[in-house]
Amino acid sequence: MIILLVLGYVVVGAFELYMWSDRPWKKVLAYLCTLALAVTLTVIVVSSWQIPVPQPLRLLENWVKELWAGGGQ
Amino acid sequence: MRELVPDLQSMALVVIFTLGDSFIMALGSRAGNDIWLAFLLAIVLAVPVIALYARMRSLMHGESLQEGLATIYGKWPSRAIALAYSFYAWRLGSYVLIDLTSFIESISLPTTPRAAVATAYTLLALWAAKEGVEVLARWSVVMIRGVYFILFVAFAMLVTEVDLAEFLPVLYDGFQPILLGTLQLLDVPFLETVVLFWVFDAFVKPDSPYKVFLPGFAIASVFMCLIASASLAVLGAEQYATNYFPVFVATSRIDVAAFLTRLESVVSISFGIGGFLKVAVCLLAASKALAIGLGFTDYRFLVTPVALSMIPAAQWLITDMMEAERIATKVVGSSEVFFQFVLPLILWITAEIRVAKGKKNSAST
Amino acid sequence: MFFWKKIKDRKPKGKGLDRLGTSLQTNLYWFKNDIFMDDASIIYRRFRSQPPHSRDCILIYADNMTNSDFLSQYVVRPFMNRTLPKGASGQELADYIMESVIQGDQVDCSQSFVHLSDAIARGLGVVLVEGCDYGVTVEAPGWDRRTITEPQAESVVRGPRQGFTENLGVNINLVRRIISSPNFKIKHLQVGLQTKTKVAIVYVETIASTALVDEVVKRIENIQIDAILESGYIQELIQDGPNFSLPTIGSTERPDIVAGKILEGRVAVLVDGTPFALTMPYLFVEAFQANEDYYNNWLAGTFRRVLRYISFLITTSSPALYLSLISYHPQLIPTPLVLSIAAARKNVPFPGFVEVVGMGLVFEILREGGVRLPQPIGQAISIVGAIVLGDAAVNASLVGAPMIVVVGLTAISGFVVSSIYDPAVLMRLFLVLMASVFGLHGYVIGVMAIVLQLSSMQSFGVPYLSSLISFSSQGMKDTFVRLPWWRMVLRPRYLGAKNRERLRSKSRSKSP
Amino acid sequence: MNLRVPKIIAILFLSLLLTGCWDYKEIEFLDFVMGFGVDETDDGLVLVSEMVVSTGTGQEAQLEPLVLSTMSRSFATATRALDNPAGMEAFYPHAQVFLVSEEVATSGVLPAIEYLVRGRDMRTTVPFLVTKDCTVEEVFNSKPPFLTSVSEHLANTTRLQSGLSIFYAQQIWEFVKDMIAIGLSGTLPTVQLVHKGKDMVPIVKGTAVFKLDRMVGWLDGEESQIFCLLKGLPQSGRFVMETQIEEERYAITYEFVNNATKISPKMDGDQLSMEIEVELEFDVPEIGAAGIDFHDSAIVRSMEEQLAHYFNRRVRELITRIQGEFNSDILGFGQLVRRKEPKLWRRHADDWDTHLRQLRVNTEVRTKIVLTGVRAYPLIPRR
Repeated sequence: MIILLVLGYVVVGAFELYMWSDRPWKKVLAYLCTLALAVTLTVIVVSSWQIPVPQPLRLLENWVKELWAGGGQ
Repeated sequence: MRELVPDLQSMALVVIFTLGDSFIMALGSRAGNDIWLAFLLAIVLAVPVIALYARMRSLMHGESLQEGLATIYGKWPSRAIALAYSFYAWRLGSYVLIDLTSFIESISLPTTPRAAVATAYTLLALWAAKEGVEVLARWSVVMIRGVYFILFVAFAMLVTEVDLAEFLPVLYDGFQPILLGTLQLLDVPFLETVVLFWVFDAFVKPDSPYKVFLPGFAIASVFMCLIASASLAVLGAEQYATNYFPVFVATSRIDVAAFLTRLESVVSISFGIGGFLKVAVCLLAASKALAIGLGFTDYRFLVTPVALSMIPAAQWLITDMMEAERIATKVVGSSEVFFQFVLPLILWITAEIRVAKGKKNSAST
Repeated sequence: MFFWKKIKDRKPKGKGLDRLGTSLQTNLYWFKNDIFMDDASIIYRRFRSQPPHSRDCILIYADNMTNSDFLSQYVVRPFMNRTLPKGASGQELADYIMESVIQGDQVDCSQSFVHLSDAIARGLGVVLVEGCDYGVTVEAPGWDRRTITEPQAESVVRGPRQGFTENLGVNINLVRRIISSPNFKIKHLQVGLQTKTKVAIVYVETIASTALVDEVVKRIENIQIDAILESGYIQELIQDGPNFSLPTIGSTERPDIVAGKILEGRVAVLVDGTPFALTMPYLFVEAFQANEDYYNNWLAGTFRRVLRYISFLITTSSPALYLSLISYHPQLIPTPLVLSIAAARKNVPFPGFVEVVGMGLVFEILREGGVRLPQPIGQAISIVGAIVLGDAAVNASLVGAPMIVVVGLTAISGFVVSSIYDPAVLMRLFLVLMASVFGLHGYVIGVMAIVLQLSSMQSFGVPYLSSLISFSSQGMKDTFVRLPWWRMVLRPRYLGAKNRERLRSKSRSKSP
Repeated sequence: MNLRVPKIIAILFLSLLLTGCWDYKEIEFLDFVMGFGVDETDDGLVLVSEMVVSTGTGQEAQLEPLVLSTMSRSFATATRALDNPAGMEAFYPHAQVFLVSEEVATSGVLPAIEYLVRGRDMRTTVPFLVTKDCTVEEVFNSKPPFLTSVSEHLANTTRLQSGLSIFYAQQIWEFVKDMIAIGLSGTLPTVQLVHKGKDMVPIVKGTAVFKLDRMVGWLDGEESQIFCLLKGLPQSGRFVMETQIEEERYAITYEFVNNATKISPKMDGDQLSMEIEVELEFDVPEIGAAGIDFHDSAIVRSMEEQLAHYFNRRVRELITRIQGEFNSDILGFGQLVRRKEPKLWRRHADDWDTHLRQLRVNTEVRTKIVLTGVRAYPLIPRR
């Protein structure tokens, strides 16, 4: 299933790149990076790895919670 | 390539976006039966913040979003800001997507895989985002009539079921619940408008941003207030707060001559329309901001991968309906405060200073 | 086809075939034995001019394409009664012939074999004179024309009963008779390397925007095609968004419609050889407007128009809605109805999806079969359709009776908006597919996709949904409703007309 | 150029999606439940449902009711367990009536209605009734005189509420709303079986009084009428009252034309009392052979006074029962106090039951005869 999905992404990516009129390397790189992100997420979800969602703003959240004691969830 | 959208069309986009998928959730449920007060307070509080977004856009008038940001904040800071908001829009889009799919799953299609529904909506959003904001705005103008017609008819038929006494006693538990309800409302549907900041390329006139954002927001929020209050008056505060989709349940009470019944499915259609537009706008904003952040002038080539990443992200960020509801009706979230209020405030102050300085410089030279 | 090739092949072969020579004999030889070889329909009429200095002349024309009475009366007879100037030759002689001999309206001369043979093929007469290296062409149209009749496909109860014919000149005159103003302008173009079809672009100079006219001219001039047999060729070659079947250029057989459209600021294109005129830009709402809306009482017109919108919704949506209701949301059907549908479908062997798609297909086949058949057989087809496929299919439990109702409803409402019948069929199919996967939600997704497609379309720079997406009262007045004429003071804004005022607001007279 | 890409991708993906029709079901494989109910819940729950069986197709289709019952641990499993005897998927959204038996009601209806509120495929705009002196199964097996389906019969009967005035019709959601509201208790109409020839016929009459989710008592048809009046439901029913006309008593029939009720809490110092004002307007369709000339205003006034007295007495009787016997706030006094006097409610919220018992209730009934059919004079047979 994972392989199929990844293959699907590859096909879509290749197809889109093929349709571009010009391919400056910067654009291609950006495109491939974002596509790689999509593939990674798909693999995470489909293979049910329990990877926690990163919370970069946890500190701020704690601070807000303290300010709104009882107000948070 | 700058896309100019007539003000009224942009306004329709703002209205549907603000209404979005949220109106079907138990908005402001913390306020109990004082929900209308919470709504009024939230609207009053949200207007200055939205005016702030509009002010920033109007400072950039005459330039596209990318150029405007660069002239005010410089090249690298503007890119960093854009990347941050790209993340925010992407995450918001994923949340909306999961709301949409969980709603459909729990109401009518229990065995259809969530990913299938999400994929269908995302593909449409992908196409819409590639067409650009001009087409989306036109689309909203066509759809807004349908959405309003449906909701208006549905709620007109609910009038017989409405019991205004449900709003009594006013302020039984004091101000705290209202404040909590207000924060709920500010956080989730109201200040998400910040995403729209990244969608429009340019505006027709310098005061267009005000004309687009403020009336659009006002129409949608007042309408939402009416919907929520009517639902509460039908269901009672207890039922309103304890159902996932109180508006849906309220409209299921419609029974006109035992023939015009089961209108809740029709209401869920307008929910689907609003939800789709929100996904599409978030996708557009995320790709546009990402393109600006990476220094490209054209955003269209990034739409496909961003859209494809939203489908798994939706299921990664939230795995169940309870979580989806918690996020849609939570009191306040740190990242939301940061992106909706703190960062715009900082940006606005900086922008005012820079623009004032720039004017002084150009006046002296 | 091979005729054209031949001239092309011959062309580089020395001077002989490029231009006419002075020897009548040689010229005739090339016509007879090369260009029109084996073509029995070409008539070569020899005669001599009045002596002294009588010269050999020859009139060449295609049989049945020219009016031979006219030619003998006004071309051959003056020649015979006149003496041609003695030493004259070449241009001088040709001018003399055109000015003093031939009594026709449209006379021209040419030196080129290609031009002359084209002229003969188009039905002109060509006169060659001994010692003259010019040929003189005379227009003497003589083929049978259809009389001006009311177009069958667009007949009206109230309104003019004129329709376009296959003749460009007649068609232009039909429009010009309605708009008798010097501001009515015509631009002539020629399209088609082989057919050399005459195309006329007509518009009102003081109303239509110049950019629009230029754009139309540019697009038509860009066409490089060998043949234009019908205005449909041009339509497809110049319209925007050719991949989606919704028309972005309108076509009509009625001069009053063309006049109405160009008076709103549009441009019309008339093509020789077809009664179908094109109007552009063409917007989505125009499929729901009919000329009779404007001739009848405005309330009646509004009612008809709303009816057309509703019919469009029904014809595109009803099978999809039916399918999603019976297969996904039976709770939405009123209880007595759901029981009877379930009972009706009890012994039907096909799943609902197959039934919906299959019956839709059967109906389209019936329609396609009926359209092209002569009327007596057409009736037989409809009997087969009605009895065999309707009643018998239900009795044999091949389809449920409710399905027949849905198909019938779909078909009839489809005919109400006949100008977008085919796109409506495609939309219907798309919606059925979507509904079969996600039920009502799929239907909504489908509708959103269709609206997205419509919003992204343009016709000559004007958004396809223009008047639908306008909020202003002037923009809406001719969209869902047809307001009385005294309310429609201005022309639609989206067409960018130069002069927007349509009537003075005092035009309405009231009894005191 | 670039725009064609998403369309192509969209079409490709959609065609992939088309291969799955997950929730697709055929309408003819559904088994439409017309009405259902719960019989007992002691060690499991018995779900009884009335379904329709269609025989013949097309125009010859006949619909026959069929009653099935199943026992299961919970309501949700029971609804699915019915698929097995039925051989088709039971489909509930078209149910027209929901019944619970007396035993279920006395032991608590919560297990029986929880799934109705929570479940996806349930509708709550369905009349909800309690069976009295019979089981749900017996009700579904009875023979209504006109309609073949008992559910349809009961659903139609509940719609006649305002004319019959002997029960207070409730849909599931209304009952649930009352049940979970603060300071209010629910009631349900009751269905009974009566003999009609050799068949049993279900009739709807009377009201079951609930406290929390348990039934605590019954109101008969006449009490239900007063209850409907106090609830402010528009009435158009008829009743006979022995009326004193100049030394003689006659059985005179009255018909409701208009009715309005106002219940308001009143603070008298620290003392709370409820004020009930009932305004009634009547038509007199039959005067029981009494020779009344309605132009005589004295007679009319005396009739109105007797009516007011009669209703006042009946209202007081009902309120005494509610306060004493049931001690259940079915008229929503608590809710009113909470809405109008929130300060007082805050003090009494916890011991409202005892307060309800001692609550002073003042009643005032105003009556008026506004119509006397189409004539004012009596029919007098003459020699």
